[in-house]
Amino acid sequence: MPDKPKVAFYWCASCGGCEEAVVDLAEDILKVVEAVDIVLWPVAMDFKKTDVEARPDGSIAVAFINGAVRTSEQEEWARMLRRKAQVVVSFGACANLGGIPALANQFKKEDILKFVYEDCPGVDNPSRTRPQTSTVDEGRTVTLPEIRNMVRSLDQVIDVDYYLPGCPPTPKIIMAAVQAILAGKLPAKGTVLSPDIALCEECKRKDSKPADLSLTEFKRPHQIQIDPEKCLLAQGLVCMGPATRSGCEALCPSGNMPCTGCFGPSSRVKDQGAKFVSSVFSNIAPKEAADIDKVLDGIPDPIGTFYRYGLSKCILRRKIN
Amino acid sequence: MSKPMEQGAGAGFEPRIVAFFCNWCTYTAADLAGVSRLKYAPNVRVIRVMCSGRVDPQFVMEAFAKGADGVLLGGCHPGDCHYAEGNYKTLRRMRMLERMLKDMGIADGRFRLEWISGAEGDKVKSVVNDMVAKVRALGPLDLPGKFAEWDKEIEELEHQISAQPAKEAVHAR
Amino acid sequence: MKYLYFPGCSLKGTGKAYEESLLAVFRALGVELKEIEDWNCCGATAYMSVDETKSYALAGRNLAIAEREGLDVIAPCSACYLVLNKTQKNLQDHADIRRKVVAALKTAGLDYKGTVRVRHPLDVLINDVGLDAIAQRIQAPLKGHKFAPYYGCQIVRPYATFDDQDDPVTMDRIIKAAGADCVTYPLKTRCCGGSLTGTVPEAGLRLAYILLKEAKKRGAEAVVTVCPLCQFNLDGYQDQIARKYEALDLPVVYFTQILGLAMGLPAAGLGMQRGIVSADAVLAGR
Amino acid sequence: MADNNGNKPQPIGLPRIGFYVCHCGSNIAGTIDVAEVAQFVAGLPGVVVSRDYKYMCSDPGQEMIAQDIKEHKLDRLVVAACSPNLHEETFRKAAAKGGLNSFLFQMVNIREHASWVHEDKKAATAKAKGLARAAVYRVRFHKPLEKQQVPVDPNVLVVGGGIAGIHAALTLANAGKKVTLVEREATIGGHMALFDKTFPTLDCAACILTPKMSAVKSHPNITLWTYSEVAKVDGYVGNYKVTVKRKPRYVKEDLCVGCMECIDACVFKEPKFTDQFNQGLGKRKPVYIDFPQATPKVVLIDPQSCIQLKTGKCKKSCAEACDRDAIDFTQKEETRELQVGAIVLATGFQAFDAKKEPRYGYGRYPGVYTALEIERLVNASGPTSGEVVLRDGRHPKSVGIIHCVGSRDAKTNKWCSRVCCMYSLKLAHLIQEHSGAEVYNFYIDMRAPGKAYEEFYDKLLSEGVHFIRGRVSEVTDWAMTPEEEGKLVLRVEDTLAGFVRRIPVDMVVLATGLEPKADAQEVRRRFNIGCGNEGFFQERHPKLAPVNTFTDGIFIAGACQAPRDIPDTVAQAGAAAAEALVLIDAGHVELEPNTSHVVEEECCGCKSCVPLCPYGAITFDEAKKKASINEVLCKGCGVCAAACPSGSIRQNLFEDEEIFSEIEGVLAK
Repeated sequence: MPDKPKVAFYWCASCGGCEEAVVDLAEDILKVVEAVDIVLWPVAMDFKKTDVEARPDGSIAVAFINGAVRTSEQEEWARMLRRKAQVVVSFGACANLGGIPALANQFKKEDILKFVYEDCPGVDNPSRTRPQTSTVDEGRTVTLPEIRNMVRSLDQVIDVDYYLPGCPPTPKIIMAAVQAILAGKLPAKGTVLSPDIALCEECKRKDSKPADLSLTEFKRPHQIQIDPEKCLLAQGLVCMGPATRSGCEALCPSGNMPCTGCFGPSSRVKDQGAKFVSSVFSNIAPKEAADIDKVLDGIPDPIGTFYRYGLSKCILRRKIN
Repeated sequence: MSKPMEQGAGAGFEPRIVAFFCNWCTYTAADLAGVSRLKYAPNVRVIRVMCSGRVDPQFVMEAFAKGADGVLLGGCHPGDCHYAEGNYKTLRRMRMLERMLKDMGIADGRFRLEWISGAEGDKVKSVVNDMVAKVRALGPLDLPGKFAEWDKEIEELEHQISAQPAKEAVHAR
Repeated sequence: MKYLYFPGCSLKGTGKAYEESLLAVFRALGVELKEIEDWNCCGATAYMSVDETKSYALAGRNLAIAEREGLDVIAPCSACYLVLNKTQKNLQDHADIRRKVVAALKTAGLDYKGTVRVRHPLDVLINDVGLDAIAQRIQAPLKGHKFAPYYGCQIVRPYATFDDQDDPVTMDRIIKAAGADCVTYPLKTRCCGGSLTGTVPEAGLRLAYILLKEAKKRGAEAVVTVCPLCQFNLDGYQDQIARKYEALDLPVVYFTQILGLAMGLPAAGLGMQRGIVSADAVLAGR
Repeated sequence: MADNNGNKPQPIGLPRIGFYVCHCGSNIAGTIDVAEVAQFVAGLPGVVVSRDYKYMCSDPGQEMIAQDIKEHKLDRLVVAACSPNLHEETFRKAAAKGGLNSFLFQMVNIREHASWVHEDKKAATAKAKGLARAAVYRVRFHKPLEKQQVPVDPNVLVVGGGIAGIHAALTLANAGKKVTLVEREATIGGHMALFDKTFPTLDCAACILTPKMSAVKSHPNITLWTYSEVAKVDGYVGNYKVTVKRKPRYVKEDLCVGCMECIDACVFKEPKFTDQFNQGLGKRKPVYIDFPQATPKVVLIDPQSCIQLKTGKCKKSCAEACDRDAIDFTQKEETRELQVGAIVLATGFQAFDAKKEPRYGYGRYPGVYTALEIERLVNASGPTSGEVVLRDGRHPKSVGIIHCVGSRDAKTNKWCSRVCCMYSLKLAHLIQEHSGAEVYNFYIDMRAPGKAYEEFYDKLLSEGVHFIRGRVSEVTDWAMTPEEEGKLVLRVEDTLAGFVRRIPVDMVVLATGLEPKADAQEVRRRFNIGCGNEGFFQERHPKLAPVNTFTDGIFIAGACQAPRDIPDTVAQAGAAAAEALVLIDAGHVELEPNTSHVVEEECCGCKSCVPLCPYGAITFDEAKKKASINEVLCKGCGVCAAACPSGSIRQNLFEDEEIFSEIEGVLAK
């Protein structure tokens, strides 16, 4: 009897939500466990780096890697798993697009460290001590991973075969992906494993969207009583749905919150934020620059709004300074 | 223009500017500048679109990412769009794009939106010359160079790893 | 309505009648004029040709003081009006001049942002007060009187902010509102002889003579003007003109005096007695 | 490492690109090293043939392309030459001749955008290379496309009934086309109808114009709508829908025969209202006709002065006098719609308002006249029956004509109005002839460039008319000497004699220039065409397409495009008519295939695109819940393609990949 396919799960800069998503497969996880041999899963099982290193290259069938890449250690793991695995699946918004951690690309590394270790209210660090990558203590050298200057998506570090979108990916698309992999029915390399059509397609509010929005004002969710039936954009909320891939079954709009774009853009779009801006702002009501600006003022943090999950994949990649 | 003014830039820095000109007004104005033999700085490369409204903010970002030091967008004057109101759509989305570019650290002056009618060949000249001078003063943006510079930190590790002998020379793919 | 008032040297000296009549008329129209505190020379005179920057700084000081009040400035004297406007415009248009002037003002603890509007009383009367409001105040219309409206060179050139450069009409409208008639006077904006009377007297006298003679020929009983320098020149040299050409005995008065009379204000309070050529003809019948 | 740009679409097939760079004589080759460009492009991936040639647009140039396509099995074509606005079609045809789809071609503009505007040869060559590389990169993504054919409506609209509109309408009608001529005023004839004689031949304007006017009226192919204005234009070349507003004249046009009995019968015994046709020099009644030969010869009633229309309380003696019951006080404005394939705009000019030049005293001195007023004064059917008489009844013994009023002047209009020198000579002759007065011309330069024009100037010189070279500084009634008493004095620096002169005259004539109509901007927006900086309608090309506009199917003729005289206007009107005929007789137009389309399976139905289309070409299919674009209505602006948030709309010839690769091409190092 041939060995069961070996599967690895790994996390880089992530919140752990993607791991939760795997657990959320509920009883389905048993089917997975039955079908595969898990050789790495730091959140749940005890494997050492050396265990993985010891495996021959290409001996792992699939590695699911979630989280963005910010440290040298994450890079090292990613590169190792790339060598060991036949298929690498970039798992979740952070690995795919940089995710929430990538919002740090608006700031210099030094400014972040300074804030975290010195200026942040509540920090008591009079000697301004910072973690060092290398410290000699009693003759022994202790090392820590290095923090990189910017946050990268997984595919900016290693070659990626497939992408599972979402923050986190929903159990449904995870299961579909796992089944496809196990059955060997894989699409073309580089495919994002969710429908290549925007979210409105599966949004229950779709029919309530008027063609002509001509917005005169943008609002934030806490500022209004959100109508649970009506298109959220039509209510003046920034709903990224039209510029975001579907597959989540419009979870956020169903929960009365606008889509924030975690599934990333369609395959036809390079830059989700730029494209969303192009669509929604072309048709705001005012015509004069000053009046237009007033409407734009309703979005105090454009980068944080339009690149909530995608700043690593913005064409410009990070703030230039 | 053969006399570069080195200001905040290396000697002889020649800005590279990508321009998107609408066919009916600004592209025609550039044609008129040619027919009138006006002389202006050779730093601008024009990409023709039918309407400034065809210009997707992605194009502007892509131009910067591929090495443009400046991006110029030219359309018909408000009220004069060949397609009725295309230029208003341009204006609205580009106002937002300007804010985003600023937040991303791309200096004011590197992206410019100008209304130039088909009769304003001289305005093509003055806008191009002015923009070239201003971008020259800002210095090179050179995003491709910056991207390479940024990625050096991860390439080092890649080199280290690839320098080690592989545990097993089998690679499944 | 409230304005700052920049008198300049003329209105405190040779143009006293202008100041008296202007203040009286504006008061009667309910317009408050507040004299600019500690004003200095407007910067006209020969200063401009000696040192432009200092001249702008001189004018700029007045503007800087005025700016603190946040009101429009009324400059009745044509020379002040022109110099202050010229300074204002050049400070706006030329960053280098602005830098120098602002630096100079700083040394005196002043700053100038460039927000002051310098206005002429004609502009304020026509555009802010309005002819309707003026008409309501006319109590003793100057029926049957005919005047030659004379604007001089400075208030319409080079800046034509409130009237036409070649054919200004604002004062004509005020004279008509006062119930009087205007003779057709094509010499409205020609040179009065101005400072030439001091340097090349024969040329200056001739120019003044032409203006006066033509006004008289066209049936005017007085020349009405807006400029203390023109008034002084046309009024003060009539004896010399009489010796050289002919006696004309034509009073030269300010438009504010005419308006004041029509509004029924007492002649003495309007400085009617101050002219060298007697203004009795204008006062006839009152 | 993956490309930051995500899924990159691949170019279609393995390209075999042919590249051609044109010398354009020395126009390009003088500044750009074309051989270097050709050599550079030869090294780019996919380029099979790369050549430079003296004149690519010549027959041998085109033939070379066609040959190469066959011989080298080229599947893409790039030509670097002049502006695509000039020769794109030429090379598309050359491609087709070689058996290649016309749209697998991209043109590079290295003349207007490079060789003509740069002096530095190295920089210009580098620019040409960058632009050529962009086209080579881009053309790989081109797809074969077909032009859509749309039938052309054979009917034509002519707007403006001056000599330009009249001539264009007659030409088209004589060619068998149905023409509607729309004129804003109550009669056609335009400015020419105001003139007495025409220069340089001095033939009577009415004698040559009125036969054409009546030909318009009686032509079976012409529908004449005077007192009407175009309110709206929809549609596109070959298929315009035009809305025309017809103002009420309170007289039934089909019943009135122009007997003018109603005018005699009007309750106003004497004419007392300003007669605009006679430039305010004469008077008319509330019911009137502009001039005896007015066409249509139908009276009209002015609602501002007619007692019946103002108060409803008149005994209506005019209506009683009309035995055909043509007078109808209840008429209302009517709106009519027309379908036409082509439009000729001949909306003319307006004369400069002389009041804007107060130093010449127009409106202040009764002795100052505009040229158009003099045209009426010297006209036998004018208010004085041709007698040159001043407003105060005196006969002028001396007349000064000031040239360039509102022309060649930085303060008013900068341009030369082209006709004023000549009409001033004509008026000088006519005034002298009619009154025997001394006539002085004050000119800056005498401009007489036309057939027999200089000879006409010579004739005037020999007639004893005075010519003083200098711009008049003012017109005044201030007399400096007894001889000047009661005169208008023109003060002028005589630049030939070198001193300032004062010339006293009885009458001053201002040769006012020609300027765009006050509503030219509104009108050109209505017809979606352009205006130059000075406000005249913009032609498609100043030399090669002088009657075309940037909107296909709309042509311009006469002084709406620039100041011009009658012979030039008539020639241009004929040209505009011919261009319209070319369009109509082709029977159909080919529309640029640069339309957009929605890829249905990619569309999520968010409707973001729907409101962006100014032509209503995008609709939302409620059954499929998808957007769709009607490609006949689409005019190819691409605003929807730029805005589709999921990239599901493509614009032919301007697809994302084409533009992205062009960006890459101009920037590659």
